Amino acid sequence: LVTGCGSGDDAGGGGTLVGLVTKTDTNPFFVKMKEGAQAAAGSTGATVQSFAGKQDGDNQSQVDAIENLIGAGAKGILITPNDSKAIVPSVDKARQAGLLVIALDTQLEPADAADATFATDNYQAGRLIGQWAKAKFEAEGKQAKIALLDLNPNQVSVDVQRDQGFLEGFGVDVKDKAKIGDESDPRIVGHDVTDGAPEGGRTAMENLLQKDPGINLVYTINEPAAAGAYEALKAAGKEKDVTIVSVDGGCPGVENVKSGIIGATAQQYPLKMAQLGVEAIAKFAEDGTKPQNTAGKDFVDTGVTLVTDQPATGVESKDSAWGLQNCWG
Amino acid sequence: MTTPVLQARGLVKRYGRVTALAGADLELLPGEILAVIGDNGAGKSSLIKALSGAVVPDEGEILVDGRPVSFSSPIDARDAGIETVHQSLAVSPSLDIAANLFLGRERRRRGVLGSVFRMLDRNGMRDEARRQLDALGIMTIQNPGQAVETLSGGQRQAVAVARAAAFGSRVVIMDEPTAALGVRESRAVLDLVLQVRERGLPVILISHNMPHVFEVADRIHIQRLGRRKAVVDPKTVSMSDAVAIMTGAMEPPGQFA
Amino acid sequence: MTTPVLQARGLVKRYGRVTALAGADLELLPGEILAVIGDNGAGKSSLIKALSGAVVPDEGEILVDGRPVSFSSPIDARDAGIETVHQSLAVSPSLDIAANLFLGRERRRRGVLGSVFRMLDRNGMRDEARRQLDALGIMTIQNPGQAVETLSGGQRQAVAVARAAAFGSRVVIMDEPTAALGVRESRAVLDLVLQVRERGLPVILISHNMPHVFEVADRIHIQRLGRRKAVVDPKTVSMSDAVAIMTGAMEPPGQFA
Amino acid sequence: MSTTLSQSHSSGGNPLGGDDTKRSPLARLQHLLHSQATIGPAAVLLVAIVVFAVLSPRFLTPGNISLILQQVAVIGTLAVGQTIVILTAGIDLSCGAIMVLTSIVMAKVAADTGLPGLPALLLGFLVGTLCGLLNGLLVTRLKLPPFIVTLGTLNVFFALNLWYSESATIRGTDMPSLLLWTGQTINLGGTRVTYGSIMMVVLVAAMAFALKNTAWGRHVYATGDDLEASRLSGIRTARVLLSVYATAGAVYALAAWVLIGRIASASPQAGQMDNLDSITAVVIGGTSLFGGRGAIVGSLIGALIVGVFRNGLALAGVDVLWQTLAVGVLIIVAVSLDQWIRKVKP
Amino acid sequence: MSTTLSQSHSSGGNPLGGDDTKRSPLARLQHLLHSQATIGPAAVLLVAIVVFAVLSPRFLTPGNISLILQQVAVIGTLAVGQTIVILTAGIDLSCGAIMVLTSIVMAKVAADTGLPGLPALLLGFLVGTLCGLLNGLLVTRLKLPPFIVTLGTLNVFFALNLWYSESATIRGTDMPSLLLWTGQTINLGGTRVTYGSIMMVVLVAAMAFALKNTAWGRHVYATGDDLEASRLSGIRTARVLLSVYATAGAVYALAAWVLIGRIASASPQAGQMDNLDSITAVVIGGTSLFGGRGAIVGSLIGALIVGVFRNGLALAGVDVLWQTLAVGVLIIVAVSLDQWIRKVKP
Ligand SMILES: Nc1ncnc2c1ncn2[C@@H]1O[C@H](COP(=O)(O)OP(=O)(O)OP(=O)(O)O)[C@@H](O)[C@H]1O
Ligand SMILES: Nc1ncnc2c1ncn2[C@@H]1O[C@H](COP(=O)(O)OP(=O)(O)OP(=O)(O)O)[C@@H](O)[C@H]1O
Ligand SMILES: OC[C@H]1O[C@](O)(CO)[C@@H](O)[C@@H]1O
Ligand SMILES: [Mg+2]
Ligand SMILES: [Mg+2]
Repeated sequence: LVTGCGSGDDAGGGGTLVGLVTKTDTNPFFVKMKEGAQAAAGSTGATVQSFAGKQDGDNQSQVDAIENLIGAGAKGILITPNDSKAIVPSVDKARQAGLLVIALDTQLEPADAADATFATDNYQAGRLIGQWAKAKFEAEGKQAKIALLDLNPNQVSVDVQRDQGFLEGFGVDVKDKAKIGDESDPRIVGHDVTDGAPEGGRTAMENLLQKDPGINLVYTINEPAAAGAYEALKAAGKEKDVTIVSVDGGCPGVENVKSGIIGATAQQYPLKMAQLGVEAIAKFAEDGTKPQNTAGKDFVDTGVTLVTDQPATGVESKDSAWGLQNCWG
Repeated sequence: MTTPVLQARGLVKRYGRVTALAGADLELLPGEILAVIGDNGAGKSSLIKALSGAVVPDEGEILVDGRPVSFSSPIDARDAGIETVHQSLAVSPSLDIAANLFLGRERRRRGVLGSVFRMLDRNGMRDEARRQLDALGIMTIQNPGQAVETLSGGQRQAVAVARAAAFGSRVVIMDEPTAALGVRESRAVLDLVLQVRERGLPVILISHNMPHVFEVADRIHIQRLGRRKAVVDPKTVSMSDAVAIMTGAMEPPGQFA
Repeated sequence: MTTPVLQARGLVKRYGRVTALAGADLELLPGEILAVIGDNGAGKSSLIKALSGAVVPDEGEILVDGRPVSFSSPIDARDAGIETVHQSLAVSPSLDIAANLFLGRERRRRGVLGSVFRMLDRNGMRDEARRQLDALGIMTIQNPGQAVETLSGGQRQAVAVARAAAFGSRVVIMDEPTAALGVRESRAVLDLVLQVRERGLPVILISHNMPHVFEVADRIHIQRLGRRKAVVDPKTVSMSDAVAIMTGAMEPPGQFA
Repeated sequence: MSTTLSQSHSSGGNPLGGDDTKRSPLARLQHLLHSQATIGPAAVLLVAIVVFAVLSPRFLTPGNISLILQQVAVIGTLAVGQTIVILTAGIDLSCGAIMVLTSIVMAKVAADTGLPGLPALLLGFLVGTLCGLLNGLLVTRLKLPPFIVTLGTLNVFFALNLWYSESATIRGTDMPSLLLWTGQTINLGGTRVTYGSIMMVVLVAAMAFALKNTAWGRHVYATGDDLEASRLSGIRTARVLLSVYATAGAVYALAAWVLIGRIASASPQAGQMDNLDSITAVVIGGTSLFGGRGAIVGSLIGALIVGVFRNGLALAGVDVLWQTLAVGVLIIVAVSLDQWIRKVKP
Repeated sequence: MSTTLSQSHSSGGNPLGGDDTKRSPLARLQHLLHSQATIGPAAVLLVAIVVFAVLSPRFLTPGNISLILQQVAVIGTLAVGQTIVILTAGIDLSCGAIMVLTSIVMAKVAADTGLPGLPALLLGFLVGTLCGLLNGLLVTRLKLPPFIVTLGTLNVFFALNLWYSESATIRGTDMPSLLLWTGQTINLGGTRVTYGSIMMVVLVAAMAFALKNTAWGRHVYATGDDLEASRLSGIRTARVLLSVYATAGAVYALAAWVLIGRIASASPQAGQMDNLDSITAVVIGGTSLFGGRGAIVGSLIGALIVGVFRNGLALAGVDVLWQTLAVGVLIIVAVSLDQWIRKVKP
């Protein structure tokens, strides 16, 4: 289980040292990412050493990790920032030291603070589930009452992009696109934070339900939060009447889509992010070439697919069987 | 010669660099009041702590009724019938008087409530406490359900003394039981000591108060520099001579009983 | 009639439902040793706590040299020249002897080191402590740089007494200074009390030890149930009468000086 | 200078009886509250409930009350273990870590090896008890302050949790249903209550009984009150402490079971802040951090107070931010009030 | 039954002098270590450094040492405030929250209103000091245990931080450069060291001086040793406590400055674990949680020990998981060792 094997080039055998700094050690998404990086390292002859924040939002541990990686002689760093703004100066430092820094999953602010970003188009991920929900509600002729289960109060880029993307996809005027919660649409019952974890998801859902038991559409930042929200709905006997949408496409999440717990999820590809990341750093170590962004975007889009078993017209999607073949974790 | 009820031979106890006991002996004969006197730091408390299982001596042996014993905790000494009133009192302030009297030997209810649910026999213990306090008649404690922390220093002392007197079946040891007490309260404790002897129990009494010691003691053990310097008879040795031996100003008579 | 150095009139102090002082008076005349005796809980400590600023009485007044004062903290009393040895000792175990002697009145170095950097004059204080301890000559304390926690009970007592004796400029108060002390150590403290009087300072001495009280006191204040029951002259009143008044067994003579 | 003292006081010995006539209404109230130990926290809870009931008509519905019970079930259960530790003048920073570790053990062993529910559960209890025992051994053998011991083991248990779980969540569908049972509901007088909530209440009652009515309970209080005095009084204090930490560990395992039921999965992500939350509940509930004083029921009330505040403020549409602020103020106010009530001498 | 006691002991009064001849080499070592208070933690640090230097050639490079200093600068600075609080037998759970709040105040006031660096900095110090003062007032006036007070204010300050920052990170580019100065480096003998690291070391030296050589320092120790005894000895204990909490608040503001320089931004999410981390440093450094015993230098060493472990293990390629485990074990081992050393009576 010691994922960092050997110690960079000191270890003799190992080639390029690649650092991986994830948000936490406990979200399966990042665990998958670690595995993906490890696998890619195997094929490129690189060595991966991983670090993580103590909890979602912990910036300081990530700063320490970057410095330790610079000190350990890493050639490049892959990072999912806990605080997309506050980490930027440390990233600058690494880049000045000649390392290639690639943001995974969550963009830095500004995005070009990293040499490259391999991520889901989080805005698009949000918009997909928003559009799907809009189509579904219109088809059923239902008036939506929306609960939004966000990440944390820190207005991190993924959090903002998914939330605002969802609302826009649903046809809500989001006002400031960089700010959660400044909307005034009456269909929104409220926002609450979950830390992207089940317990947080459940409590947030319970409290919003108390505020308005008529909630029938729930957006969740990720699938762990969605799992918690579902438990709250089930306990309130409302699981049949409420549609949950989420982002992730992890295997447990897609199973939930299959069994109808989650209406639709936007599947992302962490293994790919990690794999591309390791390969890019290996290439950079070899000949100094840096990865190019996807045309027209300020990041490399690792793709996002809407997974649902209730396809809606005008929104492209795949079914859960496909989702299960492509899921992670 | 009668076998001592409690005997210590060559006890040694070191605390870091300090040697509290440097080969101390002690004999307590049946039915007697043995006073232990000595300067501050002479090792009196250390000696009785060893006898009561509160500390384990580094060397030496302890005999009860002539048989060697080894006390590894206060419970062992208590099981051997030795009850002690420590200088620091050892009561639990937030518990009530009855609870303190029965601490560590609580009674359980009869029947399943006691055997399965392990319920305490509160009322039984309270009544018994009432009886004990009345029998000893030492202090005006009105309610055995009162928390010990609400008692005055003298009353607390009384609770500790009552506990030892009530449960001691072989020896009662008291370490400066009157140090903080007023004249009247001290009198009551001394009467209690005499009363315990009347019941046939021998008592070890540590005190700095010479008039008290000479009033009640049958023999006086003089402790000095961690050892027994002498044992004197209060009827034949004067108070000032005892103090002189204690402080090293005078050598004890060559032979002491 | 001479003005009392320290006087209390009608002091009342309540703790919740307990009335520790129920209108207590006290007069301390210049140059005298005034003993205060009384049962446990009679309010002796409460009385001297009020006199030393440790507690603020609910009612009543305190006069120093005939002028009313109001002590809101021990510092006020100290500034008025009143030094106290409390029953609980009030020393700081982890600090050394010199630091304890000068606690709250530390000396600073001369020059900028003292005025700007506020540096303590360690050596100066240590030498002065050495001098004070020697002058009092009460105990074999070898090194004023020793931490108080490494001292025996008697030695700690000595430090507290030495502090009061050294710094008291108007009154020295001692609350049961010999309670835990051995015969020799008690003797030293009593000698010290006499020595302080020799220096012209009046002393208030609380004690349960009647022989001690009758040996050194000029007058005896008898406290009972939170009040002054009587003031007696040890040369004219017997020990047993004093005790009888104290315990309520006898009424005091109608007039007392 | 002569005085004739009229002896007006009833001579009930010392301490002198004071006169009750001068007491203000406030002081009377203080005395009233003092007569029952947990009445202080209970009063705070009552006031909070009344205020929120007025603020929001939804608050006092049976459904919402059942919800609050569910929300406090994990912390409330942890607080039972935390209380007995604090009663011995200890503190347990590792409670959340033990809970998460045991929840992962229960769930993962069953999911990986197909072990049925009961043995998986028992294994979890064993692990929890052993973790507690380790704390107890370090406290009694090395004589280290409990704060330090549990600060250390907090890290150790959390690392073991990450290692054994491989940082992966175990889904409810992969576990035997017994592990999820605490999340099931039962109809009690028209309201659906989870077995987890009921278990918490039963646990509180059982522990309150044991503390009040058994010799063990007395020894727990005595040990916390004055360790050395208890030892000299013939209490096997090391054994008492060991039993307390081990029992606390078992209680945390129970909390793990409740947690699994609540989130219908076992997540290594859970419980990281629960140590301070459980201490908060205990402290608001009136148990002294210095040991020897307090009651289990108080801790339940303490957990409920926090739960009611969070839920009530959320219902009233107050932002999380102000909920955090309110909890902070609440801690200080509740403990001050309790202190004020306790100041009265009986 | 006669005995003639030969008075073999030198009659140095009591306590009796023990004989030194029987001591084992281990006991001799114990005595040696005992003579210097911080030598225990220092020994642990030295061993750790030697081990890691052997494990990785990169470890003992000037660059890496400067890096470790940087990494511990925030916790090390916080630990200075935490130490003086713990010396008074208190504890400060709110230190991280005060630091974050002041860092946000400094940065946001400057960013929003264009206030220059110096006044913004001073405003931050004012806020930090006031927060500390509030803690002190609650401790001295309401006589609440510091654990409870700071558990409460931790929530309050954190909420204020979220409120004032609107949960948004302030970038370094939007602040006056003075606020970022602590992150600048200076060349010291060929190695680049940040001003933040230097400031921490200077602060440690200054506080160590004040504690050792001023009356205030003595009063801090005495107050922590025995509050009532100190009061009766004529120390204004309430004033000492107030000054300690207020000074600690100012020190946390200094930590905030170091933090801003370190991450070149001010983030409202920072510092949430820093309370336990700073306590860990203090405790490993040999200061007693019961007050009255310990030293500032020890806390710096304590912070360095944790920093060296994390950095060294990372350099050796050990996973964070095992780093966490190591820190847990370290806490227990370091404190046990220290306790063992202190057991010797002088
Ligand atoms: N727990 C301990 N740790 C270290 N030293 C101790 C301890 N207990 C006693 N000592 C030392 O051992 C010596 C003997 O102490 P002891 O308490 O037995 O004396 P004592 O005769 O009872 O004195 P006193 O009359 O003051 O009660 C003293 O020097 C004391 O400081
Ligand atoms: N801080 C306090 N809180 C509550 N009650 C107190 C306090 N201090 C003293 N008392 C009570 O006030 C009464 C008088 O106490 P005080 O200590 O003055 O008596 P004393 O004469 O000094 O007794 P002793 O000879 O035992 O020292 C007692 O009943 C005591 O319990
Ligand atoms: O906690 C938020 C994080 O959770 C994920 O959705 C994975 O579950 C990540 O994409 C995101 O960064
Ligand atoms: Mg003794
Ligand atoms: Mg007194």
